[in-house]
Amino acid sequence: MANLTLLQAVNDGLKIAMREDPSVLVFGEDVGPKGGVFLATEGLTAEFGEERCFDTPLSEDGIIGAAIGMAMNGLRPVAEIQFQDFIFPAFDQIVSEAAKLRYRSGGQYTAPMVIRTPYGGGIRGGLYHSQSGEAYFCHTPGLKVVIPSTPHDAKGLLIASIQDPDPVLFLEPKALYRSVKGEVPEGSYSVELSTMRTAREGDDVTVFCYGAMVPVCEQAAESAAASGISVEVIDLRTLYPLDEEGVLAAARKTGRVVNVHEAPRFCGYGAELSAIIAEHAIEHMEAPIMRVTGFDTPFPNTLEHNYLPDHRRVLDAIERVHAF
Amino acid sequence: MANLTLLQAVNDGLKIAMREDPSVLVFGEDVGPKGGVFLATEGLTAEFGEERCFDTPLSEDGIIGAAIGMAMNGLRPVAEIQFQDFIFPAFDQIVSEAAKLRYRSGGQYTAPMVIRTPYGGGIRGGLYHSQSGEAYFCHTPGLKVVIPSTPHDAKGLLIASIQDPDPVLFLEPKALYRSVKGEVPEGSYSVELSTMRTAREGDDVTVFCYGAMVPVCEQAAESAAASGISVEVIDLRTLYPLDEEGVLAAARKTGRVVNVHEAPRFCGYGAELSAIIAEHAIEHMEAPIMRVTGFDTPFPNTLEHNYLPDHRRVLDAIERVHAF
Amino acid sequence: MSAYEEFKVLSADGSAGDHDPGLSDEGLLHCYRTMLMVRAFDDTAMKLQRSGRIGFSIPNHGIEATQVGAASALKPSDWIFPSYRDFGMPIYHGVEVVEMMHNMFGNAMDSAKGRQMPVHFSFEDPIRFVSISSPIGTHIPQGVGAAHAMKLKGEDSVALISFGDGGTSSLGFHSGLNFAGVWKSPAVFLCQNNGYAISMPTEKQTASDGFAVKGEAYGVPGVVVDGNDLLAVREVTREAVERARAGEGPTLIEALTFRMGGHSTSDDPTRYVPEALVAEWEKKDPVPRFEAYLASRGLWKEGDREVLYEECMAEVKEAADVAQATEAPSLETIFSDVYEEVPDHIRAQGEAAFDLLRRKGDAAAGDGEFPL
Amino acid sequence: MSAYEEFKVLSADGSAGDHDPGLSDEGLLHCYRTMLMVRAFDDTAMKLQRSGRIGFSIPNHGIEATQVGAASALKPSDWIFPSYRDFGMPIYHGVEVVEMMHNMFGNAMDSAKGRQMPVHFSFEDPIRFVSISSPIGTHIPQGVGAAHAMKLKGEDSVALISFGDGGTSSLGFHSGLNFAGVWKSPAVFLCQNNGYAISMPTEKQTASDGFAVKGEAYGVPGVVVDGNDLLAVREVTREAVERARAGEGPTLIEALTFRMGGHSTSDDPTRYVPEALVAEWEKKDPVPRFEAYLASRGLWKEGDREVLYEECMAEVKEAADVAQATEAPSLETIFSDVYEEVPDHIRAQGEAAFDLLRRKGDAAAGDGEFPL
Ligand SMILES: Cc1ncc(C[n+]2csc(CCOP(=O)(O)OP(=O)(O)O)c2C)c(N)n1
Ligand SMILES: Cc1ncc(C[n+]2csc(CCOP(=O)(O)OP(=O)(O)O)c2C)c(N)n1
Ligand SMILES: [Mg+2]
Ligand SMILES: [Mg+2]
Repeated sequence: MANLTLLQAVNDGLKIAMREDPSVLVFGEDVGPKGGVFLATEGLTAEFGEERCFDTPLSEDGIIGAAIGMAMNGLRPVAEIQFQDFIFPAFDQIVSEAAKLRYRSGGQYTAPMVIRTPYGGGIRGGLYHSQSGEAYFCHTPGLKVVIPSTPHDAKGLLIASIQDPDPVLFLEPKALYRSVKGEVPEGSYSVELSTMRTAREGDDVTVFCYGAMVPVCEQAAESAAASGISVEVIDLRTLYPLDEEGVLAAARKTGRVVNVHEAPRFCGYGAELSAIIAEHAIEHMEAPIMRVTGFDTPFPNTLEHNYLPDHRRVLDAIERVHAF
Repeated sequence: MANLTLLQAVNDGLKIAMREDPSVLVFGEDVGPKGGVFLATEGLTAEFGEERCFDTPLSEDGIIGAAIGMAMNGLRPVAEIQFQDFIFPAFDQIVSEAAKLRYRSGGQYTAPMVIRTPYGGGIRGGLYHSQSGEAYFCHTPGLKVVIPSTPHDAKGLLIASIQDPDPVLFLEPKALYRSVKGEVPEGSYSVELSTMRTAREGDDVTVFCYGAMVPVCEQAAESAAASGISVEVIDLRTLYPLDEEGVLAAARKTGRVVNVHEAPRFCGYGAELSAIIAEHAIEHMEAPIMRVTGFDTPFPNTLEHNYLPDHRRVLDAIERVHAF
Repeated sequence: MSAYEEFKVLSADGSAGDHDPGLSDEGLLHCYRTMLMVRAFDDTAMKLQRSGRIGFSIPNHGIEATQVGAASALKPSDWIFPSYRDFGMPIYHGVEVVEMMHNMFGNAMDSAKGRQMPVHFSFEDPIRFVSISSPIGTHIPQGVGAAHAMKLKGEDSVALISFGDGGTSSLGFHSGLNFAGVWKSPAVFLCQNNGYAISMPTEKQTASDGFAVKGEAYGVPGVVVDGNDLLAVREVTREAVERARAGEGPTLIEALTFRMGGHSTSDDPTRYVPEALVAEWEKKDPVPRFEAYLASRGLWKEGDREVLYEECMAEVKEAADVAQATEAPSLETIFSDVYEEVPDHIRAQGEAAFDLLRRKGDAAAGDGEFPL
Repeated sequence: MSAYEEFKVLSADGSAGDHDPGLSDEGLLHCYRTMLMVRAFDDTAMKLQRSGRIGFSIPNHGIEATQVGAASALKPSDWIFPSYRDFGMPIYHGVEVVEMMHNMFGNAMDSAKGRQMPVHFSFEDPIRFVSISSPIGTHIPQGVGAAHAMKLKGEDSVALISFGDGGTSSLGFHSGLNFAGVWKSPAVFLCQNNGYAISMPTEKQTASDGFAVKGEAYGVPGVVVDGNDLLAVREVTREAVERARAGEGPTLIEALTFRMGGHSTSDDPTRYVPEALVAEWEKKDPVPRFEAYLASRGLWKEGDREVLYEECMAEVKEAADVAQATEAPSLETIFSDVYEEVPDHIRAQGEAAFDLLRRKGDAAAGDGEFPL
């Protein structure tokens, strides 16, 4: 066991995966000698050589397109997109190609690959270094979407994603890169995809969240406990395919639900959680299903702390559904 | 009044807008002499000249990027994307640029423009000529998303979209291009954005839908009426920004809701409808909020009639929420 | 005037000077037969579409030599990243026409399980002919990625990446060629300049002086070849393949040819293609040109074409009948192959679909007409 | 060797032969002062960032001549589609440094209302300096669209579109240059080849022989210029602007220069830039080179730089103090300018935010550190 930041856990997971499987490659903009702008790939070129960890030209379309071709031809590419905000030039490759290759070829060609990218707010990045685009990808059959919130899960989920036979979008909450630390087992292990984690047990209200919102929700739960409200916090970890039965069980347990994410509300991921519950467990609901999310605006800079859901806003929703 | 197909109504709307305002331009792949692959732009080059209706190279990124620049500099571009499935190379321009320009420049620069594109199934187009991507764009603050289902609305909404000061994605249900006909006023008129239309009144169940699903839902409502269930069919027309109060009022009226669309279910537009209702009107709900949607798979070809929601599936959901 | 001279081998009378095609008589006749088979397949597909038996096809008439010449330079261990107009490549390499017909009918035997539109073939065997995608250009960086993998794995293979003049405006062209240049990938880019991208003539597509020059933007050498000269296409492709195998990097080939039909069965080219242009290219038909060459080598005589074409037609028609008689894909195929394993939510949707089928009967097939 | 010869005007000793810069003494001194102002702004911004007063900046040291030379070829009615490193262009055209400082602090007076990161300027006046966007290359086709509009509207303006060596790999470069070539747009493309895209040297960016040659892929003539030679950059830009105004179409200018600092305040260039390279470029500093020229015209003497730099510094520091003392944007600015009119759902979210503020107090500002 080592006590690592989430960023170190990602780095460790990459190294382990590369040591275990020589077909694993890492590439993207500035991931080589510089080690990536967040240093997530630090030391990889030194250990594995330029053939296995290398820089690419400034084209996300090229990065993902090439990754698909490599994956088709037996390699296990782990492509980095420098910020999730810059994934959109590759949207066509991800949505039209990686996600649909197996289906359209009747299983003849597949694209087992991982796209790693830092996402979310918290670093004063403004409109273009703060976005949370998970809903776009969760609306795309053929992709898997994974978001860790602890160092332990970051490493275990990353290794599982690299071993997965399907394309995985691995979104790393950049706000947590250096702000959370935790025990991380040495060596290889994996956290099964499509399983969620109960971050905190509780009986009165269920909060669904992921990524950098997990500590925020934990803090809100802590405050709620002080006023006698027992809150269960569920860290979804894999957003797609989702463990829907798990979500329904957790929702039914309390009958009061708050869904939290950083992305804008409208057509955001929280809508899907609400809809699943409203379709399959509405009779267990004792309060409106609430959402605490980023506003339906672009992401501002100076006022990002007002844009991002914080424990005050989450707590307010918890109190409302509890009082309903 | 003329009796026009939806396609003719679009063509008429374009002509009227171009006659009224010399700054309106139409361009895209094959929209010039060929008149577009669906003939939506037929006759425009002949009437307005190559300067106002012209072909572009095969680059959606270029089409939308250039449209933004033209819009910034005082023109009113109406850009065609040949199929909505091919909009993804322009995703970055739409999501990062058109949608965010006004915000990030504090209102100094704006992009009043329309992106017209045929969407949805019904023509045996398989994975790449059938998709319904509305949810991607409805999760993007700064855009407006409009979908007509009648010739009257197609023309009136298109004219309103062209006059709108913000970027509008105008999705045309290609399955209805030639299959619906209706009375269309001559000359200019507009249908206000962000207003919905009651396609059929009813008291027992509310069905929310748009585009090519409107006639499907009307047919299902007709069948339901035969067995004594009175169904209200709401054609949303503008998906974003949505008339949320209108949605809530219609949902409360019956207490039983079915949301219908062609796109995959997970994180689809129906999820947002369910979530709005579950947040603000759950206490009026007398049944689960159901969704009838495309499956969470890519769009198949031979079996598209099994993939697309049809009146059987909608009726089944209506019966279920009614019997609950 | 282009700085790139158009490479030709065959003169109008069929002589090829002392050019060595590097093919046996049998090999030459295989090329010839493949061209006729493409023509038979093409003609049949058009008729099948006109008579409503299939929904869509893509004309191939006029461009057969480019496809067959290029395909003939590949080994079975190479990979093809094709365009939708590349019927000749799988046929050359031995894919059975009935396999292709299964795709045209989207039936249960289709390798794509009826999920794709007609002409969106996918084959693994006897050569990798990678599943065709409709979005233009996306396969270009993918081919470069596959080629890079060949290099990293030490394979002696190359990737042939084929696209049209319109395809050069796509994002994939830009990123694919750039990456291949930097990586010195064993990739061969085949730009089939057939004059049009749907209704757009090349001068509306780009202001560059042809397409081969575009390679210079990426450090990728370009070459222009007469695309209706099978031996010339074969030759430049062989050279490019050799360079690639030798680790010398990619080549961009521009093959000058012409799409004699419409863009697809849904297109009316008379709206935008000048008649004179068609007449001009009719004279350059690659089939009689290759026949003259075969004749000069004593491998062909008047009347052979009709006989062989009839043979091909018989095979294609038989294949069409077999494909049409084959059942549609099962409902289950909607739900499989999204992931390696079917996730719960998709399984549940499939079960609900079967349940509905049992309770309310089958959905009615629509009769949508494809416009493009 | 590149086919493109590097255009230069200034020799090392500052002589310019019989070159006519087309500028009065006052104009030449304005260029000089602008370079020093950029340097003062840059130095100040770095210090403000290091001391935690602002979150981020982008070094400009070494590339001042490219920016100022190019800007000097424009009229106020022209449009600039800038990169984030183009501090010199607005300053040349008379934007007040305090306006720029408001942006660096993201305060209530910032034209972007504190929504953007520092250095993401937007100005309308005295020249259109279009709101900078972080995604690389997206502004290139936009500039072409704006230029096309100028042409259609019969305006006598041009669009100067500026980007880096890395930017040439972007999708926007490909579509933008292609459209401009076909449309013969009044656009001038300025590729500032400053050696690196973050940590990527140009040889990892592309295998082409420089960047000017990339224009050939689009029928856009290319020209290479010494980017540290203000008069040379001014001259090639003037020629390009003249061609554009005359309806002769776009030009691609490659300016050879060097980013003397890191990519940004978050970057440590010693990890990847060889020291020797920095030393080599230090000798080519554009400021002393231009000073030698001014001196040769009797417009400059030893000691002038220090005096002028101090003046600039005083102005910049004053601007920084003013900007820092200016209040933060109001909460309302989160919700406005998404659309021309605030829609109901956004209004409701804003009201809820104000309500929460009243009930639970203000949110705590984070102290996130920007890594790029
Ligand atoms: C990204 C994208 N945009 C538009 C289309 C529609 N489309 C299909 S084929 C085609 C023209 C392609 O022309 P070219 O590359 O020259 O190939 P050809 O058909 O001539 O063989 C277009 C515009 C598409 N398939 N993908
Ligand atoms: C689409 C996109 N991908 C990645 C980035 C991250 N990024 C910011 S600047 C930069 C390098 C740009 O290099 P260049 O174009 O040479 O400009 P320079 O910084 O040298 O002026 C990168 C990769 C981005 N902003 N946008
Ligand atoms: Mg073509
Ligand atoms: Mg650079």
